[in-house]
Amino acid sequence: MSRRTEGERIAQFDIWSRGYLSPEGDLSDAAPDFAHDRGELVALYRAMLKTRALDEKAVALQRTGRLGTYASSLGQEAVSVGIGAAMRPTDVFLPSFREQGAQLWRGVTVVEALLYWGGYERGSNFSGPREDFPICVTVGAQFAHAAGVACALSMRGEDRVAVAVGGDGSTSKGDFYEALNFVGAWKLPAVFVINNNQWAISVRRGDQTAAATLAQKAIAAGLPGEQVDGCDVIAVRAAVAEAIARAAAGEGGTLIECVSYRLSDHTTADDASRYRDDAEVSAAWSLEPVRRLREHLVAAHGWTKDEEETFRTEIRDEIEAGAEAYLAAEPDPPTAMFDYLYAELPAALAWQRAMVDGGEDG
Amino acid sequence: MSRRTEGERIAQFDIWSRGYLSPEGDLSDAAPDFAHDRGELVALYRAMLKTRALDEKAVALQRTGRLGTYASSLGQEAVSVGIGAAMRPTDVFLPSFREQGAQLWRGVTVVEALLYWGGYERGSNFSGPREDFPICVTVGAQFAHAAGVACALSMRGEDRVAVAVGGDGSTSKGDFYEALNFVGAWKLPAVFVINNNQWAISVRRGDQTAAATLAQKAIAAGLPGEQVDGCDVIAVRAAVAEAIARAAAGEGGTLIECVSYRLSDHTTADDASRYRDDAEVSAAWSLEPVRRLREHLVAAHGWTKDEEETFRTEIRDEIEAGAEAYLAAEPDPPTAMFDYLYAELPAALAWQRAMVDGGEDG
Amino acid sequence: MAEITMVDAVRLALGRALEEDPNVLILGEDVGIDGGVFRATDGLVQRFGAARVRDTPLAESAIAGIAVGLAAQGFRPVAEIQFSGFIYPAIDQVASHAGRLRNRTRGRLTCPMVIRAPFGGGIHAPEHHSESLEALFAHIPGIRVVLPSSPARAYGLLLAAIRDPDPVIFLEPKRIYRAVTEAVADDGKALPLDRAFTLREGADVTLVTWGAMVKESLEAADALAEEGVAAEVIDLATLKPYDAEAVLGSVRRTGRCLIVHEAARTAGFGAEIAARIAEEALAELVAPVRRVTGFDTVMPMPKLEHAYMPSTERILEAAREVMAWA
Amino acid sequence: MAEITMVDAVRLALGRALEEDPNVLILGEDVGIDGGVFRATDGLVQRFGAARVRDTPLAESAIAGIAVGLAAQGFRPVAEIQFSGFIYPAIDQVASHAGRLRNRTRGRLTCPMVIRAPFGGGIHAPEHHSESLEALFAHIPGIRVVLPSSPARAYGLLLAAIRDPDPVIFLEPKRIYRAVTEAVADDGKALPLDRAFTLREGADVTLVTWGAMVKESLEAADALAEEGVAAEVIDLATLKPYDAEAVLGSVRRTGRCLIVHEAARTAGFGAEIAARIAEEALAELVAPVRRVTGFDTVMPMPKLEHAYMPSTERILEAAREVMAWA
Ligand SMILES: Cc1ncc(C[n+]2csc(CCOP(=O)(O)OP(=O)(O)O)c2C)c(N)n1
Ligand SMILES: Cc1ncc(C[n+]2csc(CCOP(=O)(O)OP(=O)(O)O)c2C)c(N)n1
Ligand SMILES: [Mg+2]
Ligand SMILES: [Mg+2]
Repeated sequence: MSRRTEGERIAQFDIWSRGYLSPEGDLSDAAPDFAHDRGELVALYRAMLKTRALDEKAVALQRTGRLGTYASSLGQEAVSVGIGAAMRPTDVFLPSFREQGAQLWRGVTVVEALLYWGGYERGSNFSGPREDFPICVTVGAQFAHAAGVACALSMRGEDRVAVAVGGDGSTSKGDFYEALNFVGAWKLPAVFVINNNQWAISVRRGDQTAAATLAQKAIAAGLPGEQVDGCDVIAVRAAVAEAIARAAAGEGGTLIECVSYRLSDHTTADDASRYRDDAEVSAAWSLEPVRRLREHLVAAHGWTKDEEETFRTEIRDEIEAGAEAYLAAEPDPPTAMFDYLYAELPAALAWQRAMVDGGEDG
Repeated sequence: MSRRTEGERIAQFDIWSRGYLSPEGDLSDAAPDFAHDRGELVALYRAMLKTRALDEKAVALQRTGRLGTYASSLGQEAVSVGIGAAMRPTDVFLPSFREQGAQLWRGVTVVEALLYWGGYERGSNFSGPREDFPICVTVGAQFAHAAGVACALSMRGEDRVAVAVGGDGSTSKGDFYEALNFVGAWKLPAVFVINNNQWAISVRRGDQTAAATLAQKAIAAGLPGEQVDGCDVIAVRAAVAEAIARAAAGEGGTLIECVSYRLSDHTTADDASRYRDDAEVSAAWSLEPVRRLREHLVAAHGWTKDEEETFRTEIRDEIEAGAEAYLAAEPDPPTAMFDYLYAELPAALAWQRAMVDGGEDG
Repeated sequence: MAEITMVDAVRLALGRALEEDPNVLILGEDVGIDGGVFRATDGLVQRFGAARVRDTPLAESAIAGIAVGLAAQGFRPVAEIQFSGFIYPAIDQVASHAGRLRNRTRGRLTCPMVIRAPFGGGIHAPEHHSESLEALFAHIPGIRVVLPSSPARAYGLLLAAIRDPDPVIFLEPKRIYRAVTEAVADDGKALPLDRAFTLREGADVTLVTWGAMVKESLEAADALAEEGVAAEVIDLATLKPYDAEAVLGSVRRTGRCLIVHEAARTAGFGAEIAARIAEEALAELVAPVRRVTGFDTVMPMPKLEHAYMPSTERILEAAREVMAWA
Repeated sequence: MAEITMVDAVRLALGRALEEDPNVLILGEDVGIDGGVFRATDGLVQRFGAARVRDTPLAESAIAGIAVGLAAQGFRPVAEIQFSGFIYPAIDQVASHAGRLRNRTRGRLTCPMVIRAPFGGGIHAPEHHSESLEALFAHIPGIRVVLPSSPARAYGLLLAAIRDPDPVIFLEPKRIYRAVTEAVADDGKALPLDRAFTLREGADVTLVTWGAMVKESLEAADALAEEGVAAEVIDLATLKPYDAEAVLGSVRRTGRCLIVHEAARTAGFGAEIAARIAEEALAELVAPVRRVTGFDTVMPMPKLEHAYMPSTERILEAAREVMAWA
């Protein structure tokens, strides 16, 4: 009779998925208000175009030996831009290495982005979002930082939120889970977004975990988890904004899985043709986020060829200007490697600094 | 209309809890067959008594300066014995530091157990279950080992299963989650059991995670998770045995949360009165596993005072004999610290070994 | 001015830091109501509340990573790892993030955090409770590594570590947590984070050590004095950066040096000291530099622990040997 | 006998090991169809199947821990960590379990596993892709640390590492993965795991190095020869245990020693070598032991990488300096 003597269902969990904008550009009736606002949509569209343009430029620079290894976000612009648009300027962003769309939205400049990928530390000294974290290359570590940032924000009684992003692969890391568990246990104002682009370099999403969705990983931490169409910038923005609002209201964290597709190689150092079929990639092109929003803009908001042209020109100019500034960047002096290591260089290291001072090669 | 344009429930998960033997000793109709077999029940009872007797003896030895720090399993004997009874001799056990009940069942001797806690490495050189892992002191690491063992077993096409145990605290570790995820992704024959004794030293189960159950952490890895009454040895044995059978049949892993209570201090080095109320502990005594099985044996199987006396005497004698053998143990020579470090001691270390050879103090 | 033990001094410094700076906070397993398994945080949650003295879930990597996030936001987290043997999972966050955040962002974000951990053997603890890992951290750029060896130094160095604008690994030699008491004024005075402490002067041989081995080194110096040998004993106290001048200056005077540490010998921090002497004080050496250290073995379980730990006797033997050189 | 690069030699050894011992298996991120990001496992999944060449989820700690479990069961897992900068999360399993399992069980369970990881800088890779962490591992008891520096040594040492009954950390200097080709016979012959390789003999000064810095050290030796200085160049190759006799023997002859490594200087493995010389060959030294190393800084991002890496020029300067001693 008692709970202890009979099998009993003691907990039940649902995972929901949402999307508003179909691959064909049709908007669902359930779409949020902002999705009916031409200005809002145009801003999202522009940001995705700009992200794509930056990626193209960066890849071109890399191919011609003028940039380091680069991770394009081709096909995933809606994830990144949706996050950027959902966040308030006062929130804190903790990106992985494929979220330039959100970084640009939040005020990281094209030059700064290129400087980073060009191999200059100062690319992470953003003039804009000063509290945002730099790109996190070690997969998953950013989630723990986000929990710490969220703890700081909530301890100060601010209604700001920490938003961290990682890939499908990052959900296999202990750091992801430990941090998620802290967010739950301490009810921290943090939103973890997964850009599930189906691949972690050559490892398929299905080989990364047996979990049917990545969103359900939230259940392990007692948090809500949701899946959204990661090629639908409206859905991403709406889901992330709602999660931010809940977190800011003291209701704790959320895990959001954005289902996207990595249309590019993993990075410029990768050759995806070694491990995946062209057919899969071609099929995925029909889902990509930029075209579907354009088609919707054209159909529902009379988006014109002229407007499109103007945008493209403006963006091209902006990216080109950024690229030129990047290419003209002054080198850092070798001593820079000592000058930000500690608040004040310990006397014990002075001789090492002196060794590289003046000389190019120490 | 399409999945992508409407909110949709895409996954649903239930967590079930079971128990067959009530705190009052009443057996549910749903109980498995073995629960009606006097011999089976008596064996489980005896193993729990023996575990409790070992714990008592060990604590007494520690209190009198003749044993090192010791972690009693008082109140959790059903978890450990249930696991031991569910496992087949050929399965591989990977214990935490509080599962002496299962170790004894599987053939680790009282002397070996005491040698380990007395500070002799050779206590982990079990004469019985030669493939079982030694006690894992670093919380959570055993789960990864278990995944590795399970991978080995399945690669050889054997129907054996790796069974690892950890505490409620261990479920917060990245290692627990990473390993669970591997078990799911690789469909490994592994069973992870959580002895949720409500405390991780001074940290309450509720402060460890916001998850309503620990069983639901399985969902993150796409595995079945189940909660059982960890004070009901019948339920523990049944649940673990079923999970082992599934794993052996190639159906993959399971996470089982056993809800128990740590009636003792964390270890002999701990003073739980600093952080928890006596009232909570007293209340928990009404749930403990030994008495409820005894009451059931008396009521349903005519368990007699004589039988009880005989058991207690036999067990006391066995434990005393083990303790005496332990106290008479020969010390290891100091050179032992070199002799099992590598298959063959590298020549570079020969002089270090020579330094401790013969001398007590090097 | 009360006579207090080293663990009392740690607690005193933590309380002081919590009092003087609202951004200081403490986190770790069992640091709250339990007061830490060694009672280093005893009473702090009662004084400063559960928001500033935080019990964490059992997850060392996240503890370190969360400290990074807090520090980047201007807090000064003091994280406790319950025993240094459990610090390995935190190394990634320390090496890849804490030690790099300032450099990586060219000073935009900084990481003023402390990780405290009791370290070392000799208390008959279970496996993994006796490790000495200072050398691992001393190799990692962008951080500091500090090891006190007395109540007064624990107090002053911990205050300095907490106030320091960069990440500090603070390793507490638990074997001597309660070995001696000393009068320590709670005056808020920090000690420098790059100065060694000469505990005893002597012209014949230099003993360089840190942590709990300070005890055996001083005992050895006493015994040597009876043999007519004047040993200088230096507690290095900060390993990263370390006070090479103090060591080199002493060795230049004595011409002889022993380095004593409990950690495994190979690639231990003693090697760094010896290497530095071989680079910069070679001409003044009259005897080989000797290391008296733990063996290159796994730290044995309690029954053989004594055979692993460098003893006063082993130090003495090595000292006599270097004294035999002309 | 084909002329092959070092990464080819790694692949050759892996294929050989998989062929000769059914218990050998490979696991790691992208080691399967992708063949590893450096192609070290290229073609192996096709030859040996996905059960023996296993792509893993992205989780370094579990990769190491699973290798421990496999090894305890008699398999010989060869785990790849994609870049050594991502090995930190695996250190806990290596130090707390792989290196202890045999000792902890008094030989009942053993841990014949290898962790391979490309290490070192100089290829203009992103952050965290250029670390040199050999010193951390060299301090951990119960394991071996091996670093090849040529195709032939990669082949022979990797075979030895895989066949060794204990855990081995095998660090591959990726900067020279494809720098030179060499004729390597696939004869299954292993090299010893505790012998240094004297690459060039010389009576005037000993250069001790390992990994990719072998290249610059040999270049420096060439340049020194033109200046009339005969440098002996020793590739240490195995750091734990290391061939102290080779180093000491050479230094006793030359009286001068430079140690060259890319890792940060402080508490780097160079310190161990210098310390050993100061302990055992002091009398024969005619000049201070010099370390030419990476700085105690975070490895810079690509634009300043060149300023961090020890250059042939820096080695030469140090060599000229020690040659100036009488
Ligand atoms: C801890 C760690 N391990 C390995 C790597 C090498 N690596 C870089 S990206 C990557 C795959 C990441 O996959 P995912 O998380 O899905 O992100 P995506 O690249 O698809 O955006 C790997 C293995 C790394 N950067 N960090
Ligand atoms: C990785 C690690 N961190 C910390 C410790 C110290 N420690 C030992 S037991 C324990 C609590 C474990 O709690 P739980 O997992 O619930 O197991 P229980 O002791 O309750 O059986 C802690 C923090 C440890 N052994 N390992
Ligand atoms: Mg991905
Ligand atoms: Mg517990």
